[in-house]
Amino acid sequence: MPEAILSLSNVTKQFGALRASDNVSLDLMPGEIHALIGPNGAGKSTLIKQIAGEIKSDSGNIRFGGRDINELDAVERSRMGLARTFQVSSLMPEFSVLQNVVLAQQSVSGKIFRFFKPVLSDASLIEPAMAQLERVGLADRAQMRAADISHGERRQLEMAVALALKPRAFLLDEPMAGMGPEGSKRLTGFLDGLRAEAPILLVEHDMDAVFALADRISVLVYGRVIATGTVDDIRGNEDVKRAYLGEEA
Amino acid sequence: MSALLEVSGITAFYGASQALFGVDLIVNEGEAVALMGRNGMGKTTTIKTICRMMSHRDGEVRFADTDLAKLPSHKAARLGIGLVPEGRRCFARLSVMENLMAAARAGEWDFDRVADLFPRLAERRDQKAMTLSGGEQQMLAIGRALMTNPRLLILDEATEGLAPVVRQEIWAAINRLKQSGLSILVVDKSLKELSGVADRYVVVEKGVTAWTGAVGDLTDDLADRYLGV
Amino acid sequence: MSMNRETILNIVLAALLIAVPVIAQIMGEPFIITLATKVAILGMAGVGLNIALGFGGLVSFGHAAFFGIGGYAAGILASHALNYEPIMTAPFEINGTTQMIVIWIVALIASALVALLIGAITLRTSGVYFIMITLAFAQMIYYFAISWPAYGGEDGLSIYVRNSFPGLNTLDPISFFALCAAMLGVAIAFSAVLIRSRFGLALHGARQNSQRMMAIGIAPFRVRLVAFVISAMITAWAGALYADLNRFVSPSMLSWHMSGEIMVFVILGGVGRLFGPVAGAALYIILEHLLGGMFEYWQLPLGILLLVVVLFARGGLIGLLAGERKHA
Amino acid sequence: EPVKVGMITTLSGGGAGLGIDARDGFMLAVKQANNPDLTVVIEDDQQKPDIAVQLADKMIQSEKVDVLTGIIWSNLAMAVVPSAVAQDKFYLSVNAAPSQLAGKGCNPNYFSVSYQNDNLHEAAGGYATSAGYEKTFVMAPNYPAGKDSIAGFKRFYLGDVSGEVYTKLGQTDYAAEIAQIRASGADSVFFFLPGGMGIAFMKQYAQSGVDIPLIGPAFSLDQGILGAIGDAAIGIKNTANWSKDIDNDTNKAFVETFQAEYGRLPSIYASYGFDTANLLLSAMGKADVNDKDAFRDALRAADFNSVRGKFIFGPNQHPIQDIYVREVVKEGDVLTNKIIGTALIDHADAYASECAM
Amino acid sequence: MFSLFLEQLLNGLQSGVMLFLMASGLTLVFGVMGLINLAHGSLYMVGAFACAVVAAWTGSFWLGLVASLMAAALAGALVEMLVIRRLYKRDHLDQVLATFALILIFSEGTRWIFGSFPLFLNVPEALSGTLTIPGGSQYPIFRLAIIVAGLIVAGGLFLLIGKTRLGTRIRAGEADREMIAALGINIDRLYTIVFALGAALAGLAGAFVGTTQSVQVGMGEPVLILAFVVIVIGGIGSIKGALVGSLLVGFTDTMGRFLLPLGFEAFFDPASATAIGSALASMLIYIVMALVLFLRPSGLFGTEA
Ligand SMILES: Nc1ncnc2c1ncn2[C@@H]1O[C@H](COP(=O)(O)OP(=O)(O)OP(=O)(O)O)[C@@H](O)[C@H]1O
Ligand SMILES: Nc1ncnc2c1ncn2[C@@H]1O[C@H](COP(=O)(O)OP(=O)(O)OP(=O)(O)O)[C@@H](O)[C@H]1O
Ligand SMILES: [Mg+2]
Ligand SMILES: [Mg+2]
Repeated sequence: MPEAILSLSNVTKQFGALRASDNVSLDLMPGEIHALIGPNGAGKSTLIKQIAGEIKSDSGNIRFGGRDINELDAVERSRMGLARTFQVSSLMPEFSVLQNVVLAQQSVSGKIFRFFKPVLSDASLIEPAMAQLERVGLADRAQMRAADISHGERRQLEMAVALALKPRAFLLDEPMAGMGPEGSKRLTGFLDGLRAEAPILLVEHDMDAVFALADRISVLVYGRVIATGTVDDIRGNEDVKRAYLGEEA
Repeated sequence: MSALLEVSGITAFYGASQALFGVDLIVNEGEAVALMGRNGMGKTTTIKTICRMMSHRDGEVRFADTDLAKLPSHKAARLGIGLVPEGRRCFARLSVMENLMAAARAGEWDFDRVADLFPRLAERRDQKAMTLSGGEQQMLAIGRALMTNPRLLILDEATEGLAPVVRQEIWAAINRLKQSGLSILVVDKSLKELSGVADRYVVVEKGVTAWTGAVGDLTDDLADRYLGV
Repeated sequence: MSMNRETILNIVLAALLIAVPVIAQIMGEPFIITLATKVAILGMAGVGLNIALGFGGLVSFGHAAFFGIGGYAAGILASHALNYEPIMTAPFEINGTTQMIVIWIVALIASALVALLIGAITLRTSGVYFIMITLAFAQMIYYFAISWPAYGGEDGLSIYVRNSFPGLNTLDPISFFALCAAMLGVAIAFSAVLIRSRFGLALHGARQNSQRMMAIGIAPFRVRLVAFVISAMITAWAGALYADLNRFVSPSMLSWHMSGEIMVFVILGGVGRLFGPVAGAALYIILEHLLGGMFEYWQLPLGILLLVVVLFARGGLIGLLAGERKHA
Repeated sequence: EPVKVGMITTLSGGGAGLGIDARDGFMLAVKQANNPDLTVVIEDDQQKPDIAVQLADKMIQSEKVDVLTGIIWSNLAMAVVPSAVAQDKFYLSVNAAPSQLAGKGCNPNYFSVSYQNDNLHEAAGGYATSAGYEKTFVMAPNYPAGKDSIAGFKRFYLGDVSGEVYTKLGQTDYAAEIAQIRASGADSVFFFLPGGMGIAFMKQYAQSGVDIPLIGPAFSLDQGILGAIGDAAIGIKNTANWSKDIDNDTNKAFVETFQAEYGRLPSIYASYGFDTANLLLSAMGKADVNDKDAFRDALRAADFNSVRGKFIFGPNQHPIQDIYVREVVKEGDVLTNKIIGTALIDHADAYASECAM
Repeated sequence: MFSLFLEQLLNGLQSGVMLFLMASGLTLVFGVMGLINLAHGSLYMVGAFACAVVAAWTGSFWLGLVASLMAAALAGALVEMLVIRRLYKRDHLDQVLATFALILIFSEGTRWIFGSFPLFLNVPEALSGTLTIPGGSQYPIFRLAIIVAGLIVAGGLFLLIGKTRLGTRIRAGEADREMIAALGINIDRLYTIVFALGAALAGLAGAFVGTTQSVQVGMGEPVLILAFVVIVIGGIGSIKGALVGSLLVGFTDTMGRFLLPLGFEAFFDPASATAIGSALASMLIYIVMALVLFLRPSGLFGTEA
C-alpha cells in the first residue's frame, strides 16, 4: 500500500468551550479524492485551516509528504505543496484576474525579492498563468478586476490560483459553492481529471458532486469523524442520513 | 392578483461597463419567483437594483405602487423589501443576537420565531458572527431579513454552502413563508429545489430577461440552453 | 503602444519642475529656485513614503523619524567636520565630513537600521494601530532629540555652509536644485521600476489580502518589512538634502507635523501614483507661499482648497487630471 | 537711501499672539515716522524653523532686504540668524536672543534690542535673593531655553534650590508638579513656562490652594495673556525690562497710541517691536544702509528714544539695562503689571566676555 | 511622602478621566464609524471657546457648559453632513487629508473671530476650593468633579453603545453600511447623530479642560495625539478600552513625571537625573503604547481586524 501524502492523527482544536475538531484522524492517498462532509459548523473548515497551518492545533499530529509539519506556519506549508481554496473567496480584489494567478505563479518560482525586472511582461509567468485561467474557463475575464467579476467567477478564480501553485495536494473548501448548475457540472468533470495531478481533500455540500467524485468519504459531526468509507457505505449509513444527508441519500 | 414588484426594462452600469441591458420581472402578491441564469448574467445586479444598492439608468422599478427610482436604500427596505444578500454579509463583530436586533422592526417576526425556525441560532446567540460556520452565517442572514418583517423576501443564493438537511429545512421554511402569504424572489442554483417552491421562473442572460414562464413550462431544452443543465 | 494620460501628465510635471527654476534663473528670481528645490526634496520624501503608504498600504505616521534621521546625519557629520571634533575617538577615530555622498550613505544606512527595528515591531500591527505605533516611535525619537543637549536639542543644529558634492557649487541655488532634482529623478525611477517588479506585485498583494498571500506561500510580513525599509531610506535621503537646503536641522524635522505634512503631499497628489507626492508637494508649497503673503488668515483658504480637492478629486491631483486608474 | 526690512514672525497657530504684538509695535513706530524710505515686508513663519529659513532666503534673495527682524523663538533665531548675518544682512532681534549669539557666536551685524535670553531669569534670581527667599522650587520645560532659564536664575540666586523639575514641552496639566511643589517645603517658586503652558500652570496653581509665592520672567504674565489667566495672576511677581508704567514721555505716548491704534494694551513684545523700529529709523537718519560700517556704527550708537528710558548696547550688541520687578494688579477691570522695584541695575549679560567683537 | 504619593495617584486618575472625555468621543467616531477624524481636536477647541465666550458673557459657567455641548454638536453635525458623509466609502487616507483641512479651517476661523490671544475661562464658583484628602493634602474640588463627570459619561456611553438598539445599529453600520441600509435603517441620519454625539463629548471635554488651561487656538492638537494614543492602547471602538487606556496613560504620565527623576537620582547626580528622568518621562506614554501594541497588536480590548 502506498504511503499517504497527508495524514492526520488525533488532531484537536478547541474554541473556548467548543471542540471544533476532536481527535480527528484521516489520510489522503495519492490519486484519490477524499471528501469531507458534515453538518454546518461541524468543523470542516477548521480542519482545513489546521492542515493549512492557519490555526495551530491544540494537539495531534499532521504529516505531509513524509514529514511532520506541526511546527510549520501557513507559508511554509504552502511552499511544501499544500494548496487550498477558501470557502469564502479570498482574493486580491484590486488585482486583475490574471495578476491574481501571476502572483501565485511567482511564488512557486520562488523569486519574490526581485526589484527590477518588470513582472507583467515576463512571459515565464504570464503564459502559465493564462493557461490556468484557460483551464477553469476564465480566460476571457483575465483583464477584469477580481472585485468586478461575479460571485461564481470568483470561485473559479480561487481554483485557478490553487492550480497555479502546482501543489502536491489540494485542500478545497466548497469549490462548488456559488457555481451555477452548469458550472458545477463542469467543475465536477474537471476535478475528476485533477486527481491524477494531485490528490484532493474535498469539503463540499453538493452531494451530486461528492457522490460522483469521491473515492472515500469521511463524515465529520461535532468535530468527530463518525464514519469513513466509500460512497455506498456512507449513503447507507443511518447516522449520516440523520445528521447530514436527510432525503439526499 | 396584483404586482407587488414590477421591474421593467432596466439597464444598469458598474462605472462605464454595462451589466444589465433590459431586465423585466414581476413578482405578484403572495407569489414566489425564481430568478435564474448562469454565473455572471446579472442576477445579483438585478437584485441590487431592486434594493437600491445601485441605481438603474433606463426602465422602472416599482414596489407596492411606488416608483423606487428616487428612494434611498433604507426607504425601499421600509416599504417591505427584505434582502438575504449574496455572500451573507452578516455584521462580523456583532453577536448573533445583535445581528438580529439591529434589523428588527415591529411585526410577527421576532427573535423567538427566528429561533424556532433556526434553533442553531438560538444556541449561538452570543457568538460573534465572524466565528460562525458558513451555514450558521447563512441562517443568520435569513433570520436577519425576516426580522425586518418584509412583504417581499429576496434570497440571493441563500442555500449556498448549507448541509443537505439544513437546505431541506430552509426550503421547507421558505415554503412555509410562502404559504403564510409572503412574496418571494429567489436566486438559487438548484433547479430541483427551486421547482418545489417557485411559481414562475425568470431567466436572465447577459443582462436581459431571456425567458419567463411557469415552472412547468421550462423544458429540458430550455434548461440546457439557458442554464447548461 | 500609446501613452496613457498619467504618463503624459507625469512628463509635463517633470518638465515643469525643471523649466520653472531655469526660467527663474534667467529672470533673476533665486527664491523661486529655492521653492522648487523644496518641492523636489519634500516630493522625494513623499516618494519614499509612497512606497510604504501607496504601494504597500502601510500608512506610516512616523516617516518624519526617517526624514529627521537623514537630516541629523547631515547635521551631525557636518558640524563635527566644521568644528574639527571627531565623532568618536575610541576604539578608532571617526571624523565628520562635509561630503554629501558620504553623508547620504550614512543617512541611508542609519535609516535602514532604524526602519528595520521599528518595522519589525510595528508591522505586527495593522490598520490604525500601525498608524499610531509608527507615530509613537517617531514621537520617542522626537522627544529624545528635543531633550538631548549634545546636538542643540530643541534649538537645532546649524551647518552654516552647504555640504559639498564633487564638481558642483552647491551654494549656487540652481546647481543645488539640479542635484536635488536628479536625486528625485532617481527615487522616482527606482519606485517606478520597483512597482512593476515581482516584488512590487507581491507588495500590492500583501496590501490587499495577507490571508491569501500566506496561502500561496509568500510571507507578507517580510515583503512589508523590506518595503518599509526601502521607503524609510528614500525619505531619509530626502531629509539629508533638506538639511542642506536649510543649512540647518532641528527636531521639527522629526515632529508629527512633518510626518503629517509628508503624508498630506502624498494624499493630495494621489496615493500610489508615481508623481503624486511631487504634485502634492508642489501644490501645497505654492499655495502656502502664495496665500501666506496675501492674507493674515491664509490657512483658512488653504484648508478650504484642500477640502475641495479631497471632496471632488478622487485619487488626488493626479487622479483628477489623469482620471481614475483601472487597476494596479 | 531706501531701506527694506524683512520681518519674519509668527502670525498663525498657537504662538501667533506674540508675533502679532511684535509686528504691531514695530509697525506703529514705522507709521509714526512716516518715512517713505522705509519699506517692510512681513511673512508668517508658522513657528517652524525650516519655514523661517526659507523665508529668510526669500527675503534675502528675492526681496533683497537690507535688514531682517521679527523672530520670536530662539530655535527659529538659531536657524535664521547665523546665515543671514553671514550674508552681510543686519539682524535686529525683537525678542529671541539665545546665548550662542551673545557669546562666541556674536556678530557685528546682529543686534538684540530686547535682551539676552537669560536676563529676565537672572533678574528673577536677583529678586528672589533680595526678597530673602531661601528655598526656591524651580521649574521649566525640558528644552534648551528652559535649561538656560534655570541656569540664569541660579546665577543670581543665593538661596537653596529645594526642587528642580523639567516639564514636557507643551504640557498642559501641572497637577503632578504642583503636588511636588506643595510637598517640597519651598518658600518660593520660580517658573518659566511661556505661552499656554504658563496660563495652564497658573490657573491650576491657583485652583490647588497652594499659596507659596510665584516668581517668573515677564513672559508668562504679559499683557497678552493676563486676561486668560484671570484673577489667579494677581500678586504674582515677574521680572521685565519694560512695563507700561515706566515713567517717560516716549513710553506714555507709546502706550496711548498703541491702545488707540489697536484697541488693546501693548505687551512687552510690542514694546520690543516699537524700540526696534525706532532704533532702525535712528540709524537710517544717520547713515546709508549700503555703507555697512557706517550703518552699523549708527545702530550701535542707539541714538533713539526708547520706551525703556535709557538704552545702550554692550560690547556684544546686547542691551545693558535695568530690569524691574513687576506685580500683577487689577486696574478697574483690566489686569496689568505695576513696577514695584528694580531687580538688577545696568545689567549686562553673562556671555559678553566670550564675544570676540 | 505617603500623602504626596496618594495625591499623585489621584492626579493620575484625574488626568486619565480627563483624557477619557476626549478619547471617548474619538473612539466612538473612529471605532464605530471607522472614520479617522483629525478634526476631533478642533471640536474640543470649539467647545472650550463656546464655553469661555458664553461664560464671560452671561457670567455663568453652567450656561457656558451647555453652550459648549451645543456648539460642538452643531459643528459636528454640520461637518458630518457637509464633508464627512462623502468620505465613508473612501480610503482612510482621504479622511486624513479632509480632516486635516478641517483643522486648518477651524483653527484659522476661530482665530479670525476671536483673535490670537487666549481667552479666559475659570472654574465655577460652586466647584472652586479644595478638599482635604486622606494624608492631609488639599485637593481641588473641581478635579474631583471631573472624575465624577468622566465616570458618568463612561457609564452612559457603555450602556448606549453596548446595550441599546441604537448602539447595535451603529456598530453594524461600521461593518457594512450598504447592508444596514438595505435592512431599512437610515444610516446617514444615524451617523450624523453619532458624529454629533462624539463632537459633543469633545466639546464637553474642551469646556472642562479649558477651565484649567489656556483656551487658545491650537489647544486641540496635543490632546488629539494623546487621545489617539489612548484609544489605540485600549483597542479601537471599545469604550471600555478607551477608559482603561485613558487611565493607563494618565497614571503612566503622572507617575512617570513624578517618579522617574527621583528614580534616576539613585544613579546620577540630581541635575542629570532630573534631565534624563524628564526626557524619559516625556517619551514614556509612547513607550507604553509601543509595548502594549507589541504584546497585543490590536490594543487591550480591541478585536482582531
Ligand atoms: N475563531 C473561532 N472562535 C470560536 N468558535 C469558532 C471559531 N471558528 C470556528 N468556530 C466554531 O467552530 C465550529 C466549526 O466551524 P467550521 O467553520 O469549521 O465549520 P464547517 O464545518 O466548515 O461548517 P460549514 O459547512 O457551515 O462551513 C462552528 O460552530 C464555529 O462557530
Ligand atoms: N462591482 C462590479 N464592477 C464591475 N462589474 C461587475 C461588478 N459586479 C459584477 N459585475 C459584472 O456584472 C455582471 C453581472 O454580475 P452579477 O453579479 O449580477 O452576476 P450573477 O448573475 O449574480 O452571477 P453569479 O451567479 O456568479 O453570482 C458580471 O459580468 C460581472 O462581471
Ligand atoms: Mg466551512
Ligand atoms: Mg450573484
